[in-house]
Amino acid sequence: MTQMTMIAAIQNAHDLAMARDENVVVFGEDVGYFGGVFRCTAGLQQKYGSSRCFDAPISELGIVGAGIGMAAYGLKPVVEVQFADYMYPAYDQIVSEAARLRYRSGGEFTCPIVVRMPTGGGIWGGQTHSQSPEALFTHVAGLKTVIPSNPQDAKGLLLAAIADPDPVIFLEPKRLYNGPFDGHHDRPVRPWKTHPLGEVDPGYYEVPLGKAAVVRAGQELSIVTYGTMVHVAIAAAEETGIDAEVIDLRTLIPLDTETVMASVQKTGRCLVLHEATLTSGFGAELAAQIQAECFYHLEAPVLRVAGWDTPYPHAQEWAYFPGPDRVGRNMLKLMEA
Amino acid sequence: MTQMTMIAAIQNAHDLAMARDENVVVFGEDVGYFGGVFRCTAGLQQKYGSSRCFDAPISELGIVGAGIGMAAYGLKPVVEVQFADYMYPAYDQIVSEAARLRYRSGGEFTCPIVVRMPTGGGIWGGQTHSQSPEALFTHVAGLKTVIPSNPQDAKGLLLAAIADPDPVIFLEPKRLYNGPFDGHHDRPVRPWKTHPLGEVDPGYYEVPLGKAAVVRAGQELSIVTYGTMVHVAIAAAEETGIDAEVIDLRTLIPLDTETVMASVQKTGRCLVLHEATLTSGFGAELAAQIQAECFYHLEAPVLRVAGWDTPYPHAQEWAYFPGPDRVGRNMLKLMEA
Amino acid sequence: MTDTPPLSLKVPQPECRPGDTPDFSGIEIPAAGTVRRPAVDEQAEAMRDLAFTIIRVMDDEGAAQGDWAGSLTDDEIAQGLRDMMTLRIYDNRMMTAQRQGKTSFYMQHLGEEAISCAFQRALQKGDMNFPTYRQAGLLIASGYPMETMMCQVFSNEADPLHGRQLPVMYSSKEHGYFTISGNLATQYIQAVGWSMASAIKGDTKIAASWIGDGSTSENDFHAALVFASTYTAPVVLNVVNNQWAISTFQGIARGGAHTFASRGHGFGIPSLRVDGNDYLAVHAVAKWAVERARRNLGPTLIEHVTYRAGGHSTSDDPSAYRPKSESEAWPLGDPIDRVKKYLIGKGVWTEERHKQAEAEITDRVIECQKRAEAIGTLNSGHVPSPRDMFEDVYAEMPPHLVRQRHEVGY
Amino acid sequence: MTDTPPLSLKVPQPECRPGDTPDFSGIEIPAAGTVRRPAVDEQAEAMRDLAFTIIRVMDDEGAAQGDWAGSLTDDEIAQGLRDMMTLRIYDNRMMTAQRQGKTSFYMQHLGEEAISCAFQRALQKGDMNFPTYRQAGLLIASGYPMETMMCQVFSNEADPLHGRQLPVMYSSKEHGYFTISGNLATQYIQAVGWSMASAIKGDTKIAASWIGDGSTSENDFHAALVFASTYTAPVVLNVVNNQWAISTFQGIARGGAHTFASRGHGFGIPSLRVDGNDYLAVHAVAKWAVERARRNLGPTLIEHVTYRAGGHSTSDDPSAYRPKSESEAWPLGDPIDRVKKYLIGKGVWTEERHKQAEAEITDRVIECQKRAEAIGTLNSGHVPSPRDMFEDVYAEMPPHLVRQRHEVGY
Ligand SMILES: Cc1ncc(C[n+]2csc(CCOP(=O)(O)OP(=O)(O)O)c2C)c(N)n1
Ligand SMILES: Cc1ncc(C[n+]2csc(CCOP(=O)(O)OP(=O)(O)O)c2C)c(N)n1
Ligand SMILES: [Mg+2]
Ligand SMILES: [Mg+2]
Repeated sequence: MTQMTMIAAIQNAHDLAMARDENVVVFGEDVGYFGGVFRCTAGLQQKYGSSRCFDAPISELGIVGAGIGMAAYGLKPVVEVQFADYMYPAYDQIVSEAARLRYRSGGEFTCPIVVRMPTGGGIWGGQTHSQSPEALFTHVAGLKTVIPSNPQDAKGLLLAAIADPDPVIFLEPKRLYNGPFDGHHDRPVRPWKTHPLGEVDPGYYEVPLGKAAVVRAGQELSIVTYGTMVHVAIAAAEETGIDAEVIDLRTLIPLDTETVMASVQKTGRCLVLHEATLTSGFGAELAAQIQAECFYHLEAPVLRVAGWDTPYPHAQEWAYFPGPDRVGRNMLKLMEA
Repeated sequence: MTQMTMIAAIQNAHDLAMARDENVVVFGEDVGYFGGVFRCTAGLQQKYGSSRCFDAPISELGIVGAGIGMAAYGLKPVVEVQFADYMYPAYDQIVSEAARLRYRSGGEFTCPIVVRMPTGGGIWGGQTHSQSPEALFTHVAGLKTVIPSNPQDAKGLLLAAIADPDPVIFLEPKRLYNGPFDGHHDRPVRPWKTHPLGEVDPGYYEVPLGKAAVVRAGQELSIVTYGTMVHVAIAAAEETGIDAEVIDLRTLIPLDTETVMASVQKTGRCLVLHEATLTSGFGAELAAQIQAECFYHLEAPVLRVAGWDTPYPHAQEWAYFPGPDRVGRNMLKLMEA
Repeated sequence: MTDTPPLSLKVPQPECRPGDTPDFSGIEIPAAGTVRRPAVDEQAEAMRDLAFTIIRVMDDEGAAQGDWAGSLTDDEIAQGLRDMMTLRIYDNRMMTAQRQGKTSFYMQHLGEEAISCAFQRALQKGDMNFPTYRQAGLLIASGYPMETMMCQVFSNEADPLHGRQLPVMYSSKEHGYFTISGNLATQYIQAVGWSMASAIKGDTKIAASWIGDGSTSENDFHAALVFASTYTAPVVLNVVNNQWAISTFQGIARGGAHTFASRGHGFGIPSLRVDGNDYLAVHAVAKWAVERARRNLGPTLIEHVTYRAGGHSTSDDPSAYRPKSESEAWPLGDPIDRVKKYLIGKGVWTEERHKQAEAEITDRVIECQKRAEAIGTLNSGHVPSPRDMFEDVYAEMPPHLVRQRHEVGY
Repeated sequence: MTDTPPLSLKVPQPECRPGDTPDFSGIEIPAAGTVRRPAVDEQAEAMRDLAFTIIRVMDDEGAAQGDWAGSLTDDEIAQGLRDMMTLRIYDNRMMTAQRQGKTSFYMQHLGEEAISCAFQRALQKGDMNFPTYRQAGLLIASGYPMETMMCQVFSNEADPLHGRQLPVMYSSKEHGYFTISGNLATQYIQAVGWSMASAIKGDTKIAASWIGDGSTSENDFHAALVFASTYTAPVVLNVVNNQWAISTFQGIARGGAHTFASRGHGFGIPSLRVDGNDYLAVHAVAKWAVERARRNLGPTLIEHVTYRAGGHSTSDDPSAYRPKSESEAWPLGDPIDRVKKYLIGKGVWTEERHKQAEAEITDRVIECQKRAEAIGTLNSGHVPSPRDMFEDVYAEMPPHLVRQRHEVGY
């Protein structure tokens, strides 16, 4: 095992995939010579040459659209959108094209593209460097949506995404790039090397898409979450002393309903947690499914804790961010219900 | 009162708004000389001149983006996206710009634009003339989302949307343009003149945004729905004989939770119905809220009936469309639960 | 500057509307053979003039003229004539079938047959077109089975797309025909990416992309020009200017530019304008552009100047927005008539033979149609199963789709 | 054609990377005063050459030369110098404040001060800029209170944007400065729409839009050119080519075109290229373009050729991707030094007076900063209330936001 940050783990996944399969190509804004503004593609151009890893014009549409053409040709493009907040110009290509090539061509043309994008806030990024648009992907048939919460998973999920025959949206919680942030922004930063999942298998391995992880076992309450919020949930569980089970979904679509329902049916109480705007967030889908599947087990309604229905503000970042206090308060509320 | 189709009612709303307020301008693809592929803007260029109603290049981004600039200047642009399926190229301008101008400028610049788009299927339109993307708008703070189900509402809601100081997404169920379609595609087409809500007040009036309508009173079960599905729900209620209350939301955001919750708390059973893809559809948000607010009143889990998680197919259109049979079956299931 | 006069909005208007007399005098048409043919490796800057003229080969008398002539033998041209006739007859049959309720929708090529039919003949096997709905000639000229086209149009059980797509949204990897999107323009940048992939792999295949005049306003058109220019992509970028985008005349998309071809200039892309109703000219220009791409010299932009003689689709009635007689006034003539005249002039074709060919093709089309209809039409009930609706969303069906499929009873 | 050699991907590379010797010899720089000044109503086609040259007024000796000289009096030029010095000193202070943790982020203008400072002086009250984050000179030159700018940067209680926006994303309707978006390029088409609205209303106001070299690849740039061209919109379309887009050199966005200005040609838009480090030239070209717009002659595209001498933002370290000395090798010099030399040459300025002005401005900036910091900084805790987070999402707060606000305790 090797110590890696999430950035190093993602870089390493690219490196292994490119070494294994010469159809893997990597491009995006600033990803070539410089290796990406978050350094997730550092060194790849130097190692694999500029026709397999290169800088792209500032056109997310072009990046994804050209990637779709390459995927249809038979390559495996792994492209970067610099921030998830900038995926909108590419949204038509993702929704109308990547997601539907296989379907509309009767399986003749396929689109094994991976679209990576840093997501989430907590970095003083304001409304255009903090968004969590996962629900805009989960509504689209034909896409898979993945979001890791630690280096070990990030690497294995990215390798699985690259191996996948279908388009995968790969959301990287940027607040976790350098350490397991639990929402206590006022405490010293914790690096990944202090966390067991910062120990990464240096070889090739896949973490299968569609499988959630129970990252904390518990009996009283289930917290269903993903990304940065996994660490917030664990912190809230520790701090409230509530014996909460924390589920890290890892893949949103396809959703591991078995793991989720088994947990909620066991605990009878469920808190759904994400950083994205509450209304029509992925938490709505989770709550809708959980109340349907666990109706007779639930002792209280499924409670959603999420970002407010406002743009992500700059100065009020920590009032927006659903940190351990807010989560804890809601856990207590749920236990009392 | 005057007999109007939904098309005539929408055309009439434009006409009255343009006559009242010379800041109202109307443009989009084919909306000028020709009056729109669905004729919703017929005659406006001839009446108000080509600087107030004109054809636009085929650039949904340009249409909405230019509209935002006009709105910031002080005009009231009412723009048409030819089919909701073609809104994706404009999605960045809608989400990142229209929805956030007021917020990010501290109220200095505002964006009173109305973006109209025909939505929904049932017209043999295949995957790119049938989509219902409302959930992609309801997740975005700063937008209002409206969807009428009859001529009388369509006119009043559109006039309210035009009068609204914020950006409004106005979805027009195209299958309802010419008549109150209830999902029985194999029966003769019913025109609006056979329906009481095809009688439209010819003068200026607004149907306030954010207010649902109980279109059928009932005691046993609540169906929460909107758009075309309102008529399907009514048909299913009649056909099953279940005493269902049917709520036509009319506005999705802001949501009239009072009307919805009062109904569900009364009936204790709730079916949420829409044509859009199930997963992460607006039904998820409804189910999540309803189970939270009505937990102690619910005798069965909230049941969602929706389009399948596939693209909208051409030949299998009626297997995709959640028609009265599918709705009826699920109502029975819900009564048995 | 309080004395500044008020601004006013200028909205371009077409020359004529219903009731007016058609007027195409604004279109400058050089005589056939007068436009030079540059070397394929000439610099873009040295051929800017070619974006402001019209490359034409066949003159009014039907003779081939100038540098661009000679890319095809008379046999090949006769084959081209047959391709175009086939497309037109096919279109006619399908228009009628749609009116009879055998399918929901159709889009024809009337007046534009030369473009896709000739272009395909300049490509090689393995090359990939990224077409719009108005280039079925690419399929016809590549020998794609017409019966299969019809099965797609009828959404019947033999439709290779399993009834999922609107009629005319064909797909054939083998025949170099990328799956059509209902969203305009999205294919334009994909073609560039596909061709970049070929370059990355050291392959020799090239891509050809297609777009209409109106759709050049879309985002994807720009992205394609940017990427093609930046990476010197081996792609041919076709713009089919058929004067109309549904009810909107081409001036709304073109704006203050004189031509669509000139859009390439700001990207350093060699840009040509060709008589789209001249089969010989389209083929010659296509061949030139394909050679540029194949030799890794990069992209070429081609504006095909033509006229959409029919309605936009079966849902459209053009008499509501343009003079009925406009089509007859179109100065570049009919692509089929022109080739016919050329071949007759060369003594390798006769009126007689033409009629005979027409009858033969019609028979063949009718026969295909009979077979296709025997399999099923949209209104016959013999359409793909709802089961197919759930396939191919993903390579492997995820559990939630399996559950939904069970709910429908499959 | 089995003998076709394999294709290969061509990826543009900058002249030099860290370790290399900077080389700008590829940039052709005409002598000041040598480029003609066309009439404002000249046709776009007649001035294509102006997109491939660089309009320059100040020569190496500091003298003003040619047709474009004379748009400003010496007093106005001295004011311009003060504007640029103010912007640079302001930037310096804010860069330091960011390093001290008083705010989260900052973006400076080093080397690009002439562009926004000079441009603003060509506009009238009521005109509207649609800027990027790198045109704060528009605010400085329009007299926007610097203290308010700082309050925005510090996200303090006096920030008119209530702490909602990233630092430098100012907004001022009164000062003709449209609210900045973090999403590149979106403002470009909005400016066109705003100017169309002015034309629709018979107003006399015009708009000016701004974009960086890298961002011209975005969709919105294209939409803006299309709409501006189609409706002859009264807008000035500025492209600031500062050679870099974060770590990406301008060749990736420019591709095979020689200049960004030439992008206007495919749209029939008059397009000029100007020395962005020459205050006099920028002003003269701006004035010309503004007059065109005001007289309803339509859009003008201006490429400002300059160099981003600093990092992209406080998050960026350019030494990772370009030679440290590249900035010094930049052939168009420093905009402040050049105007200073000009004024000294004219005998209306001295080294002495320059130092004095520098001290005065520094004092004024420090004083503003003291007042702004006294109100609060991002790390001082005196930031807008979470209550403000829920305001202005809509004109009227809908019930669900009221509930959420209550949950936070307000
Ligand atoms: C993104 C998008 N916007 C709008 C439409 C609706 N639409 C279909 S065809 C068409 C006109 C296209 O005109 P043109 O590009 O000139 O092609 P032509 O039909 O003339 O071949 C329009 C507006 C669409 N299909 N996709
Ligand atoms: C839509 C979008 N994509 C990407 C980014 C990230 N980004 C911010 S600035 C920048 C570079 C812009 O370069 P350029 O347009 O040349 O402007 P400059 O910074 O040089 O003034 C990038 C890629 C963004 N803000 N928005
Ligand atoms: Mg056309
Ligand atoms: Mg730049």
